[in-house]
Amino acid sequence: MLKSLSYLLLLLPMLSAVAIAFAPTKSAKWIAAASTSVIFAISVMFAWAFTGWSSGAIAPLDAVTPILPEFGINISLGASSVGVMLILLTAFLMPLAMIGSFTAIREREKEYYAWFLVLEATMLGVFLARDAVFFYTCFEFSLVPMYFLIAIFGGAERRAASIKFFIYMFFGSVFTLAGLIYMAVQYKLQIGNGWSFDLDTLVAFSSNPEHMSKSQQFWIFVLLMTGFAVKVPFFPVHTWLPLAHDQAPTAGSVILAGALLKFGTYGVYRIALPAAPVGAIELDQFFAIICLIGIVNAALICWVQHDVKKLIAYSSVSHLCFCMLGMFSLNSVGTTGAFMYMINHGLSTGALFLCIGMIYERYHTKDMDKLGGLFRRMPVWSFFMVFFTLSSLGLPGLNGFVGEFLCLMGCFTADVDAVAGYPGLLGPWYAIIAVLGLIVSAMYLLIMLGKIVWGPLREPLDHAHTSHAASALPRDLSLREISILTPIALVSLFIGFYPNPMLAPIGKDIEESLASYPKLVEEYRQNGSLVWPESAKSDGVARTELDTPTMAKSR
Amino acid sequence: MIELASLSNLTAQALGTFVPAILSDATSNGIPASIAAPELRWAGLILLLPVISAVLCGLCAAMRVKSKLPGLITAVSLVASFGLTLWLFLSLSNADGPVAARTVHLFDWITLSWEPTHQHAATRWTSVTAPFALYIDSLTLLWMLFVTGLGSLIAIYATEYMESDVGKGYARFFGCVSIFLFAMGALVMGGNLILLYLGWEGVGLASYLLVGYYYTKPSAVDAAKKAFIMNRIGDAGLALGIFLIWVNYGSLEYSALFEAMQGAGADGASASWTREAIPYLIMLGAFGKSAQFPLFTWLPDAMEGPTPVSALIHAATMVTAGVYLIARLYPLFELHPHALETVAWIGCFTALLAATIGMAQYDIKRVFAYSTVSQLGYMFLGLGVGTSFGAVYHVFTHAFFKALLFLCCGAIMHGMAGQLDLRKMSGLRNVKGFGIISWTFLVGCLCLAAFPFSSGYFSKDAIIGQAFASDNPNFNFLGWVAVLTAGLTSYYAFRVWFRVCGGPTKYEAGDEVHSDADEAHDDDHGHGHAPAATTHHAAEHWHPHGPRIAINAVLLVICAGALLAAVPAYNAMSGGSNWVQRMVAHSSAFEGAQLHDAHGAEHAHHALSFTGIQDVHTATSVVASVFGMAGLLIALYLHLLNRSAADHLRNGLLSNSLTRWLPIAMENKWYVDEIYHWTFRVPLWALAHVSHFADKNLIDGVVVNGVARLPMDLARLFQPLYNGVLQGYAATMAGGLALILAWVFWIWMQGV
Amino acid sequence: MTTFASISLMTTLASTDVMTAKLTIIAPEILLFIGAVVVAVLGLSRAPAVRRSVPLVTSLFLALSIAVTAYVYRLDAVYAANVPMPELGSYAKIVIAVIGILLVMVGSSSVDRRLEEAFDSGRAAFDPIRVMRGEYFAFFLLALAGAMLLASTSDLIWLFLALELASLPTYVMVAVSRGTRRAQEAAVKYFFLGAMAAAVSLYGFAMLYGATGTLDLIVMKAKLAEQTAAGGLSALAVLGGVLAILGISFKLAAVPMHFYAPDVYEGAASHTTAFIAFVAKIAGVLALFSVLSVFWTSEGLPATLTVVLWMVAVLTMTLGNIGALLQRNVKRMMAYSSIAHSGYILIGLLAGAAAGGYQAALFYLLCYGIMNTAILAVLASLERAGEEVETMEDLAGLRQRHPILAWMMAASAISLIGMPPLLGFFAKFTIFTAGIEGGQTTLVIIAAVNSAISAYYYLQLVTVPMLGTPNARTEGVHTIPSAWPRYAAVLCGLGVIVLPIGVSSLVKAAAVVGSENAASPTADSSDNQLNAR
Amino acid sequence: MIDAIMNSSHVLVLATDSASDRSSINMALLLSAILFTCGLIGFLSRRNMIIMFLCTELMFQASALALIAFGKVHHDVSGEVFVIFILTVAAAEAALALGLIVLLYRRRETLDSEAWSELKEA
Repeated sequence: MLKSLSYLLLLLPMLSAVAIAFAPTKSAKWIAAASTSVIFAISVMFAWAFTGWSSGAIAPLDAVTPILPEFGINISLGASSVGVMLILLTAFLMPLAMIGSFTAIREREKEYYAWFLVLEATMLGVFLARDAVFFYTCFEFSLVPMYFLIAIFGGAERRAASIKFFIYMFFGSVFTLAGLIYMAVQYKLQIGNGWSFDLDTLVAFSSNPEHMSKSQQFWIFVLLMTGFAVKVPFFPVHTWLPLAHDQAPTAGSVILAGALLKFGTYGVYRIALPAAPVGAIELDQFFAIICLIGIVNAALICWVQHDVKKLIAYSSVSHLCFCMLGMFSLNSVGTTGAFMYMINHGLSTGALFLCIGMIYERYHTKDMDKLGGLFRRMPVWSFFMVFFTLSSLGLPGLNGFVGEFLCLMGCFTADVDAVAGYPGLLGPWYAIIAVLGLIVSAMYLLIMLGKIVWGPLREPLDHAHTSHAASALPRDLSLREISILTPIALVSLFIGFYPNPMLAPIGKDIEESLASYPKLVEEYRQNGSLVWPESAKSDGVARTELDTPTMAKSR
Repeated sequence: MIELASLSNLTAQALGTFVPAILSDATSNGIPASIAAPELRWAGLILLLPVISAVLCGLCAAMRVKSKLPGLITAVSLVASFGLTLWLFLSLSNADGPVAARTVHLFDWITLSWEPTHQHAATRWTSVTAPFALYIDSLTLLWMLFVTGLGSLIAIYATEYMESDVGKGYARFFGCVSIFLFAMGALVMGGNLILLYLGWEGVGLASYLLVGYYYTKPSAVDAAKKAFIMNRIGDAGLALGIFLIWVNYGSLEYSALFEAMQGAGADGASASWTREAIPYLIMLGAFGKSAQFPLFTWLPDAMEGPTPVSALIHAATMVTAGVYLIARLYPLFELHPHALETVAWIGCFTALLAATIGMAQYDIKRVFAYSTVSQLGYMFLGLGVGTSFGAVYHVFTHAFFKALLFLCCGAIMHGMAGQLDLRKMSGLRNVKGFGIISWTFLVGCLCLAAFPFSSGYFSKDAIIGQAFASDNPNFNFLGWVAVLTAGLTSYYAFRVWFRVCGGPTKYEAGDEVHSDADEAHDDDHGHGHAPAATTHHAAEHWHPHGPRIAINAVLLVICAGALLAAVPAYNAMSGGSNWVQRMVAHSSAFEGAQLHDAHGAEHAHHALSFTGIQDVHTATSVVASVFGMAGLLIALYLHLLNRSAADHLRNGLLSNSLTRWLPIAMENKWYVDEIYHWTFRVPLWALAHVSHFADKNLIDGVVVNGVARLPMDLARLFQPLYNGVLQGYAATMAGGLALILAWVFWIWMQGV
Repeated sequence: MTTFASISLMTTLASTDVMTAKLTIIAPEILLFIGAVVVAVLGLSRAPAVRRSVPLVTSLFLALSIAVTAYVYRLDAVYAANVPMPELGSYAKIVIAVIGILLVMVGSSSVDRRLEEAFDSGRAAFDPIRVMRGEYFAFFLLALAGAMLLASTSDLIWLFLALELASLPTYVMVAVSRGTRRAQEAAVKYFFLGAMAAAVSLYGFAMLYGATGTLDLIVMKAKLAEQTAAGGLSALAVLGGVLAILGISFKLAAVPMHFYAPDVYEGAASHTTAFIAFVAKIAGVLALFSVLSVFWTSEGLPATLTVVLWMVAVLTMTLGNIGALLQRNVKRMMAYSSIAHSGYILIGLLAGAAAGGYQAALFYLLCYGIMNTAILAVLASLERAGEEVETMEDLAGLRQRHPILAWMMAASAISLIGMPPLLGFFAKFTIFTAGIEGGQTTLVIIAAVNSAISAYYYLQLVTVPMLGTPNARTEGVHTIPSAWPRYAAVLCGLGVIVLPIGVSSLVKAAAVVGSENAASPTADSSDNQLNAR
Repeated sequence: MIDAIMNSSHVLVLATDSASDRSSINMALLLSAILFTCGLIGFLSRRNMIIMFLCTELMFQASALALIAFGKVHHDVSGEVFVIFILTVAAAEAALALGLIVLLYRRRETLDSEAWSELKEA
């Protein structure tokens, strides 16, 4: 059951993409909407049937299709509760994004919807993958549909944006590939049992002090993180995001923020942290500081943005750094918060992009200086905009709060709860700086609201002339648009008031996948370093060091 | 509606006289353990009703209902909510058994627990739980009674006040009011700090939405933004405080928390900064919400909202949340006497500062806004000097009289087309329809000015008296400041009343008559209700109109409430006990050991001993009354008998180079906004631009694009080598060959 | 010493058997030789139909050679031939022939097209002196035969001759591929620089001979191993090795012997560019297999050679990729891309056979052949005003008029980037895996960075045809009458997309230079070598 | 550098052969190196394509000479066999070269290699 559902999750989008390619243009959007809805239904069934909720362990779905058995590469699927949640998120956002594009996309429709379905397949693949290469394949191939979506359907600078997006991402992820291969090669050389690219096997192997020395772990972590950091995106490597978001079509931004960015955070959680605990612990503070800079820097930048879409894009940077800060506090609270943040950021930022897209369809501008006081014109739209803005700034009672609060709390309490059950790193000072981001985020989001929702009515001067395209659209939101935003709002509210059904299974998952941390963290906190064999095995098993160039020892 | 109003009226009376059985004679030291009371689950309806009302209002807005239905829904549900609160109060009062708080678990909200990973782990820290649970003790009940009671009354008032917006912002207004009531309920009744935080931010949201209700006015939008952001600063402190509380006490639920705190008080050993910082961070939150220095500037601006909102949120209820917070966490503050002293200083300073500003304002709503800040300062002073009873009593009385004052202001505004300038109105008591307003207004002013034997008189006295009773000389000093401030309060309150209601009848219409002409399509705009026909020659056709039944009735009821709020004090004077004091004494806000010390000192010696009056409270009342009467008389002279003298005084001060700064600074609110602007906002704004510039040009431009360009530039570097000349290629190849050979040779030599 | 003696004894005693076996395993090449003669003759026929059949006949011979290879490599003769890497041919020869068929399709109608049209329309009378299609395809087959011969090299003479056989025809092919001056210039550069490189490698061979006193690769390997064991390789051997490698790297277009590549690739007609890109590369790689395998000992490659190859690999991939960034001419870009891919392949060579490096390199060559042919086949199937289409500007908005070609180009370009799950990813994946297993992690990371750089220019091949807007210049772009290049493009493009499904068997098939082979280190020795570091 | 290589081959020759042959073989090897270098230098410095081609021939012959010399060292004939093949290949190359050169000369009427530098980096 679970197995066939998981295959269906991967195949249905691909098949629908093919169907769209061969179907008449008019039916493209209907096929897309229908199939993404069906996929969502399947994902719900999948979650329903999923057996790993209570155990927290990764439930293998026994679906192994060998691809390159010589290298132990299979399409093997499995899911943990975190993965299933992200699958649900992705599958939930997709039909909304599709339906949201009905009026916005009027040219090359087939390509548009087909690429989106391909994108969905890759996204679901990432969250279902249990094989490192399959994971990487989906992780990487998602660039292609996104590239086309930006490059064909994007804004004025779409070409540059798409290329930058692609190369930036690709540049990062090749390091991740190198890291994954390195782990697999070490596995082969040390275990002598042939190849394996099974993620769990590799993770268990490389986190074992008998197999990986300190410096190896360190470098594995660096390699893996390079790709994930770009995807997250962390502070100095975030500059692709505003450009890509700014230029992407609305649905592209929704999916980019909603699901694609989660590849990075999910990758860190699923692979980087469990595989290289030593690297993670030693680099923890570095990454935390990077996160802090990211939070504050991006928040400040939001403040001076004129383009509302760029503003939301930068706020994404700030928010995801927040999320990663929670994760890098390495304790239960912070990591749970980080996960909640992933989901909630997907919902609220996705919804905000949808809202902005609706405005853009009507006014053909995203410039906050040209728009203002839209409450008078579009009260329903304004309601949703305000709602999701509040959710984005972490108002308790809405979804954003739970993640944000737990992230902050995890970070803050990390150095104190060593006396408790689940020691973590970081500490109050990190949280205090992060709180500044919280304040500034209220500032820029409310300024944004103050400019476009409230205040005296301001519409673009040439609106009357350019509105012929928008003439099909009502002044305020159409029923279709309302029906896109309402589910997200309801889910936001539900999560805001009843996050427990998510928290419980996640807690288990986190304990399972970060099982090696509490002990190591505590040790690190006590000694300032880790007792870890510098050279793990000295009994004649080959080891290639990452940190010494080949040349130096070639003699 | 009248029935509802009279019901609440009745209740207000009941409050004064009724002595709940369980609250009567307990003198237990410390907070009794709470009792889980699943049978009280229906109390959740108190929170649910406003939510339902908010949803229904939202539906009304969505369906573009063009009637007063939303107002009606809200009023009914709020009154029902009040009724439930009352019922809760009564049912708890009649119950037998020990005096204890009740906890009612509604549903799990945030539950996070993990297996301790090593055996040293203490059990308390292995979970973060914040159920959606109620914590009901007498403090909760006290607060909820006036929150829901005043909420209902003001909702009724607003059904009439907001009628010009029917079909436009009407549903939005009442929806937001409902949200506010829900959030305030969660804040007060919530059983843990995260739920309190939910309410805390929730009331901030409601405040944001309501202050910005007239969203087409940029000033309203700015004020709303400012309110939310300043509150957010406080909230951030509160959040950090909550984390620290968890860190130190391992729980966020009050019941567990108070237990842990009492333990901590007993050992009192650890004094790490994490513990010391808690009260200061909590204070930050309280000061943000309750508009204390340095986070007070948002409150006067928040008067941009509709007046019922000012009355409800920005005078009576929301702004007292800070007092509630500190009162609720009083056991914590008692562990940190220095923190309490800080509270006292800041409260007192704010009281004085705001009073001086209030003296110089011309906008009557602003005067009372500053007055609110000032009175809140009193409450914090009360908390700080150790009389949580005084503080809470002042909250209680202040809720009534300040709501009354604002509602009067609102009624005047409503009738005078938005006129709020006290220089442009005079003698309204004689204008037809403004009688009730004027006289209830007077009652409000009397209470505010702590006129002897008014409710404000007793509550303020409780605070100042405690300051004088204290052994701490600093507190005595603060007491003198408070007394001085009481005089100022009396002055500015009567300045308004004498100007607006006293003197010859003379008025001008407010700007809202004209504003319709200015913005022809401004369909959502409008304080008060300028008729649609006033687009031309508006001012000529305009007449002030008095309020109708709903407003007048509510004014009368609240006026009665303001007067009756003194009843508990009379009861105390006549040998009984003060009902409020008992309510406080049986809650977590009970002043523990500290107060007892002070009481011990009371009869021996106090700072007002020179008056020859033994009882410090009597002495205080005498002294404060003297100051208060002085203020009143000055106001009488300057603003009723000889109004030109006020201008002479002002001009006199202005012409003297030594004193000219004083009126200027006071009229400009001591430039606090400007100081903030230049010390925080501008540098931050500059930093934001620097960040933006750096991000765009340095990180993206130089580093990222530079890295991206590097290969290109390298390629250009090598480009001349591909010059198309055969020999050139051959030479380069041979050169490369030679270089490699040389290198190989070098390596080989090294190796051999 | 005794092993060496016994081996040389065995070779002399069994020499007749060995000779038969050798002739057996070069049966495919012999077939191609025959084919070359046949084709050359057919090309001179007066009948246009016969002349037109030349590409078909060429393909038939190639197909036959595939069958023959498949047959021959199941015989015991393979092991009796005393070839260092006996099974290598089974994969290499088939790959060469398969890609060869695709290349024939690409070039089938291009050579002499104008001339044939003139004959058909009667504007010119048939003149056997002027027709060149026959020669072209004869040379085509000869060069392929040379490349195939490199897969069964057993001594330096064979190696040298096979290299020359793979090279010399290509010089002519470049010259005659199209009638422009640029083609002739390309041929001149190619020839002269090729001659110089050949001289360099020949000198290297001489040094190797001097150092070991034998030309037989197996014996030479034993001798060198003896030297190593006795305290280190002689300078002569190292010098010879370095020179041989650098000379051969001309074929690979590896730094510093790569300078000809951009000019030659640009100057030659597209189909010939595709040809030299693939054939020269596989020839060079096969030759390097032979030379390097001689040097492999239980300790791996000698340090000096490792360093040289390491540097060459890094420079090759880097200079190749950055060079391509500036190009607007697609063929020139593909030249730089070819240089870069040589760099990646060198990782496999450095990693060694035991770590799967040779296997990876062979698989890489197959993938590269398909992807590269796809791009150039698209170019070859287009023309503008009788000229070849070769700049980016010509390709702008190709999708709108020739969607399939544009899609194929895009797919191949994305595959060249190394995007999973397309073919190029698996090529890179195997190389990277082998590289890391062979202890070349740093090199792999450099390669990874390089493949990110390469994304920029490959994306142009996606962006411009798929998303560009057609302009006045592209109005004139249309397909050439012959559909074969288009078929080739589609075949290659589909291969890029579809072959990953069967990638397992392709990779497995490439495992022909395994650890059981005498000429390459065993798994144990590889481990020891790694351990020794 | 050449010196160093000669020295090292010196060691090798010493080990394998008698002292009398040593100098003549070394001389042959030296000559081969000089020939190769001359060929290379000529190839780089001359522009006439025929001369350039002859220079590559010189390099080929240098290798051939080295092969013969080494054959002498090792008392092995395979070096000489190789030389015969080299000569054949050289002849084939010569034919090709002349053909190409004639083709080019017809186009441009010059044998200057620099005349053919149309293809280059833009």
